[in-house]
Amino acid sequence: MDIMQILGLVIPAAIFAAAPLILTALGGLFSERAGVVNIGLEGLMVMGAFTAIITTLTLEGMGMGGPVVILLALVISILIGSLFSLFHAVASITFRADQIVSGVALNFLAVGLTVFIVRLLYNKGQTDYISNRIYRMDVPLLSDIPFIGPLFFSSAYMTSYVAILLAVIVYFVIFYTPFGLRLRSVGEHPMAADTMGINVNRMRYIGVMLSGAFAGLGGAVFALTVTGNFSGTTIVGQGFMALAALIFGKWNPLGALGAALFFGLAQALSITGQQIPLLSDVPPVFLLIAPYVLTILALAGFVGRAEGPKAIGKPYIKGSR
Amino acid sequence: MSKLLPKGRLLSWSVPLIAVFLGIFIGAIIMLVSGYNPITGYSALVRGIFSDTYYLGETIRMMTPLILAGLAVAFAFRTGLLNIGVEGQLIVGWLASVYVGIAFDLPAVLHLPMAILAGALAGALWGFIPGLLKAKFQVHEVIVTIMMNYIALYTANAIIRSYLIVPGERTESINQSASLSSPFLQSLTDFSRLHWGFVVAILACVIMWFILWRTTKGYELRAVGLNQHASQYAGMNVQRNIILSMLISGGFAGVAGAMEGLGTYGYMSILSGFSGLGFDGIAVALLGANTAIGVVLASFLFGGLKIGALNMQSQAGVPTELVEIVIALIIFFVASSYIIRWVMNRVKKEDI
Amino acid sequence: MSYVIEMNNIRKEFPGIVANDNITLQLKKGEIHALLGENGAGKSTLMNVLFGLYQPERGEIRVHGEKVEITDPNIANRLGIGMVHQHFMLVDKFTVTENIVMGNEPTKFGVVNIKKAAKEVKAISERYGLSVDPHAKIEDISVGMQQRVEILKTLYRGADILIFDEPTAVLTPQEIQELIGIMKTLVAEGKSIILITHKLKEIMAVCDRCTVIRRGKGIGTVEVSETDQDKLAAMMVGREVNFKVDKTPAVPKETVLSVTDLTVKDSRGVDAVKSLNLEIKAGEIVGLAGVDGNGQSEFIEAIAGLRKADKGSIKLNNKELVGLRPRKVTESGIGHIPEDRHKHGLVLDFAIGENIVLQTYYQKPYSKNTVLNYPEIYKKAKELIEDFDVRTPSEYTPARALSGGNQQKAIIAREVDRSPDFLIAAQPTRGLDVGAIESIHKRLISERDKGRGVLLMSLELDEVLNVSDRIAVMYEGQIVAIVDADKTNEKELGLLMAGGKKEKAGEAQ
Amino acid sequence: ACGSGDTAEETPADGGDDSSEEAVEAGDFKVAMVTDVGGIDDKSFNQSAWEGLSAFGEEVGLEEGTGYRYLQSQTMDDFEPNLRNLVREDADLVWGIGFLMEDAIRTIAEQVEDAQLAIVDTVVLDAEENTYDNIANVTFKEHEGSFLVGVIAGLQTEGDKVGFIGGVESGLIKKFENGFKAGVKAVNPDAEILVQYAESFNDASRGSQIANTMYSQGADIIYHAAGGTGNGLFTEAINRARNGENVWAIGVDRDQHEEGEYGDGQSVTLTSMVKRVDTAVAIVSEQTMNGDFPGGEILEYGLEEDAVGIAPSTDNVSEEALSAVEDYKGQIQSGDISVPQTDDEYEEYLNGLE
Ligand SMILES: Nc1ncnc2c1ncn2[C@@H]1O[C@H](COP(=O)(O)OP(=O)(O)OP(=O)(O)O)[C@@H](O)[C@H]1O
Ligand SMILES: Nc1ncnc2c1ncn2[C@@H]1O[C@H](COP(=O)(O)OP(=O)(O)OP(=O)(O)O)[C@@H](O)[C@H]1O
Ligand SMILES: [Mg+2]
Ligand SMILES: [Mg+2]
Repeated sequence: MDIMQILGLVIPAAIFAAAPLILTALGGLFSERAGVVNIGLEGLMVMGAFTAIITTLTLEGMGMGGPVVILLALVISILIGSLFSLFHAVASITFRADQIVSGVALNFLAVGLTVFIVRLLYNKGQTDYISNRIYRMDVPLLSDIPFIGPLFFSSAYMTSYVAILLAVIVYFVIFYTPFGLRLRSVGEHPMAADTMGINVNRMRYIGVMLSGAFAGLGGAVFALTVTGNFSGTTIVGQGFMALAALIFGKWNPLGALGAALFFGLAQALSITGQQIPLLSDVPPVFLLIAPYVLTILALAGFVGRAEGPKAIGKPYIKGSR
Repeated sequence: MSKLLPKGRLLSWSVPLIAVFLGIFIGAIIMLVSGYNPITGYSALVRGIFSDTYYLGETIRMMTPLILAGLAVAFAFRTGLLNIGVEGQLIVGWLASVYVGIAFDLPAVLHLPMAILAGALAGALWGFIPGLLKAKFQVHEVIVTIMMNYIALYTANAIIRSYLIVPGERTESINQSASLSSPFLQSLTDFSRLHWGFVVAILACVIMWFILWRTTKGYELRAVGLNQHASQYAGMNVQRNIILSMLISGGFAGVAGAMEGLGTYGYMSILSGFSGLGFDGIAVALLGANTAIGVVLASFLFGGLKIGALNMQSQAGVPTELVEIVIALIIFFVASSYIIRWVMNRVKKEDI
Repeated sequence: MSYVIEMNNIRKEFPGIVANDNITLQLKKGEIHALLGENGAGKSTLMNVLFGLYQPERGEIRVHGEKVEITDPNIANRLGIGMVHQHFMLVDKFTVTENIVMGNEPTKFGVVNIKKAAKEVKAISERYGLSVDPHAKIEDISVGMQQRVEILKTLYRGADILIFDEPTAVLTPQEIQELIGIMKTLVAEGKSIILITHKLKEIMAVCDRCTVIRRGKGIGTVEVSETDQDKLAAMMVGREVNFKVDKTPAVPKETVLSVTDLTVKDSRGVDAVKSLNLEIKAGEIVGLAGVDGNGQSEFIEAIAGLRKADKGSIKLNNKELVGLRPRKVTESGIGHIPEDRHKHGLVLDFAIGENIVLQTYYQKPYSKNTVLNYPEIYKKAKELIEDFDVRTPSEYTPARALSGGNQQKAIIAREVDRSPDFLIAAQPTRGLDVGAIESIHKRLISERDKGRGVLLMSLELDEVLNVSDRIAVMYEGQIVAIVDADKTNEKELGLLMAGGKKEKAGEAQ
Repeated sequence: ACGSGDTAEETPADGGDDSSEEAVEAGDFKVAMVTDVGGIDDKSFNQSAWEGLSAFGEEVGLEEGTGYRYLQSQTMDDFEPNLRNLVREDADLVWGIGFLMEDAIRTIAEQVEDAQLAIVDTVVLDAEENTYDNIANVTFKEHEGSFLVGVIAGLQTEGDKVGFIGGVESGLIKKFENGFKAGVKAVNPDAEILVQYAESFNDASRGSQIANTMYSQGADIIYHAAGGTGNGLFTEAINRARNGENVWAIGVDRDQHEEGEYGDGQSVTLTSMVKRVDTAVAIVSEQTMNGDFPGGEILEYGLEEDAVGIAPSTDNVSEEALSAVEDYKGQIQSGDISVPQTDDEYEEYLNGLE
């Protein structure tokens, strides 16, 4: 394999693998910027993947097909994701639960509930395969650019670009709009926000529900592009990787984007690497653990301290300090 | 004020009980809605925990690693660290203890402690790395521990595959001298896999309690967890305490792995994924309010429900996932105890 | 008589305590109205009720004669009520402008119009003489500047009734003067102000009337022109208070602490202490005066071993401290009442007892072979609580539950009890009421009389003048003058602190 | 053949002296299985086993839930309690599905001597390397089936390059790999075979990336023995096929035609290596009901029993390949070809080819 071919394999794969992580990390960002730790991203992704597959299967059962099915599946996953995140929101905001505990509970609930429902619906522990998936395609025009075109724009998943675009949009929303300013203020100093007439708990609800929406989308994208069906093991650890990307990216949308792409790239390299002649003699285990070791090294070497929003993890109780 | 104390105590006990009740109650509604008979389901579940010494034995067996994983999370938590890496620490602890169990041939009095210690050391090493990075470079322990989990999983598999494999995709069985399993306990519980590990787990609880609440080191660890600046001001070495905390936490997790390796299984298989014990450990610790006693009780709840679920599946046909839902709900309600207290206070006020 | 604000018979309870019990406060248009009371008397609570952060159990609030329900700060804002809180309500990572417009942002195409906002901020700040840099980040500006931002926040929202909760506790004397000027401008513009402060002098200087509360109960409202400091203090505490600290002249002995050529960097890496020299003898209190930010904090942290010294030496009884870890410094015989009691002084979630042994827990009799001896710890705590009059339900109570004054007393008890040869007291009375201040000052002097060296760092010139025997003035990282406390005055000190002539300092010495 | 439900024949035990080894009236016969973590719908051997058990149960008129049933395991930890629950309920035959249950089955076999146990995919041995009298060991000659799909791949590859994706590397999966490689080499000695293990049975994302790399290097047919990870292979193949590329996937365990479907009834599934766990389960269950519990035996099901082989969907397989498959099937059955299972045997096999 020449270098171009390796890049041609690795880069699209990195972007592809990063997409669900980017989306989910962005979700986590909304919640954590508002001051609510979200360890439940994993569970929210499960919910998204579940919803996307169930919706697609149901619509297919009704004889529908084509892009509209996929679009509907994505939209419904977003809705269900944000609805389901209310579990975390109610517990950690209104009921003042420990946010980590409630996130952990959400993860348990998501896996239990989805598989339970799948059993009820289909009388088995995993669904059938969907026939309407998200497929790769060439981006018109851009894919014709020499060198860059084949690497970044040909036979790519649309969802990857949507994810990247969303990261930029979220960056803009967080740092330039009144909503973003208020969201951040609530995560930094809720009492200050309160005295400025910002409804702290409402902002936090919005933050958590957005995290549900985005993580739901992330899970849906994963299911619709990669697995094509749903079972209890469809989402294993991706939510935690997204959380890591969020922290790695220092709670900045573009940072999270970069971190997710970094994970994707390391992952893709480690997989493809086993077939690169130069690396094929390296024991596979070294390539397998490389992405994780690289991440740790990157953190220790360059990234270092990551400081989250100041008021993160604490329920806001009016009048206390 | 002192008159109020017993009432306060009552309140603090009744809140988790109410939480458990609510979780079970909603579980019943879910069963009802989905066409199962909750009474049949739950009675099968309860029978699956208590009706037989076998089930009790299995429940205690299940509790053993849960307690240790829970202690690991709780211990780190007390120092202000979230150890998501219990899973990985448990895996390396499992491997190390099994290795010592296989590789040496010593009298049991030496061999067994050595094997457990090997597990503890391996887990401690795995906890040391995130601790060190946190202390020296302020790297967030959550990311590092997540990464260390994967490294542990793949490395352990590779080591087993390269050096320890026997047919059956696992390591050899450990020598009897390093084994925790006990024909006596098995015969007592009708061939459950109950092993002496539960003694280790209870001992670990006492150790955790003792370290944290009775020693100067524990005092330091708690101080650092609550206020790093004040701890530094008071002459404590904050960095060293962070590392130590992760070291001890990882040690507990490693012993949890040793319980699987030396007790339940007597070997280690190639793992096709995480055991889940590490994540259960987070829930157990938080449910148990990061106290030793709490962890034991939460482990009993978890272990019991999980073992009982098997019987619920086999006798009432209710999918075991229901138990996962119930567990999630219980965690939810325990975490939301504020609202339960609030309602109780409301009710009390109206009584007056 | 029309009042802009009437709070009638307000009652506010917290679990187990009545913070406000039937309190009445009436504010006239254009007046500066003082609200006075001991720590924990219920002042902040009353103001939080007015600002809509708390809901009173009983009582009514009238604004411009109309009965209103202020259920949240938004309503207070709409009614023209603004509050500058005791603990600043600022987001450190935001800019001045962002903090001011937050919640009420001007927008353009859905985006925050920062340019326009900054312009508005600038306009208001010029109008009231509150100069700030609209684009500076809060974490980068001084406390005085931060307070201006707080005031601007209320003005930006068009408040004409302003509540200041202990605004001067965190300010330097210069900043206090500026603030007083600002307040006067504000009332001249037709605004009305409620001012909470523990400093009677300030009340005498700027206020028209004063309402006093004690333990949650209203004691009365007086015209400031018809009263004096002693009367106010008596009203507040319920007994006579002695302001002038009783002390005999110092009997200095051998040198305990000698600092030579000390250079220390601040957290940004700039030299904050530059080749500083100072000697302190046993049996004397040396006041460290200076405008905030001239290296006093870094100097003290360097002595305590919390900050690395770049150069020079610090000797305690001829033993070098530079390079020692904080633990060794403490063990060498340094006591340190830290500037920030919440950050450094206490582990707030630890019991008082556990806080009492924060530095000594590993020593006998509090522990033996690394095992803690709780009975001994709590016995000690009980003893100190009695000795130092720390008001707490018990030694098992978490430090968090104590008022600031009592937290401070607990810290002082701990530091003094270790019998250090040298005691550093950094801002020991900040935010405390006169009763508490009195007792702390007495403590410091009695330590001196026991033959200890004391370094008292304070931004309050009164305190420095009253308590110290000698005063070292710090300016730009150096001790620019050392004067005898009884041979100098506020005016001279103010001059020196502003970088005044050294010759003059030389004369005073 | 099994007797029909109500009129179940009563065949007395033909020699077993063990009292439990007696024929049971069909209505009273109780058989049960414990699934691996995958559950009875894993589209793989658990499902297949359950299909076999259900078919058997229905045929002899057992009631589901009492006569024949299954318990699912959530984790490895559950194997033993699940198996034991069934043994304690006096099931006449208890199946452990999957080699992971080896140790659990062994433990129970040692403790409950009169239990009748059976395990799929492995042989349970005691310390002296002997089998247990109360365990029937059911294994398959996956290498033989894999050989046949290898033959198809070797004949139908256009670039003389094919791939194999394994789940977690193990002796069992090695049988698939080596059988496949041998089949390819048998018909196409020049062919290059790419092999990669994913280290996971449920990482579809990794599966698709591995497949992507292999296809990009010119492999046009990829065989997987990787469970859920294999999903990614189909995803990748479909993506490429839709783009007009001529790539294929070979399924495993069952007919995976459905997984490869796209567009109007086309499928990227070239063929699948089916492993008839169902057949084996039904056979052994029936034997046991009839009092012929094959305890202590090692039952190796292969081509002969039609327990391994290629899937019935053959639309995409060329005539030439189909006839070659028949040909090799004969050679294997007659013993002319000994299909390698391990890496060493494969080396030997290659040397033999030259
Ligand atoms: N959030 C709260 N919860 C419970 N009790 C409170 C709370 N806030 C105040 N209190 C109680 O109300 C009383 C009055 O407190 P407040 O803060 O109003 O005092 P203050 O007069 O402002 O004191 P200081 O001069 O120290 O600022 C205190 O004694 C305290 O016990
Ligand atoms: N969350 C709370 N719960 C209980 N009591 C509280 C709480 N917050 C404040 N208090 C009480 O309010 C009273 C006043 O507290 P406050 O912090 O205003 O005291 P202070 O002397 O002004 O200290 P500071 O130096 O911090 O201003 C204290 O008695 C404290 O017990
Ligand atoms: Mg106050
Ligand atoms: Mg105060």
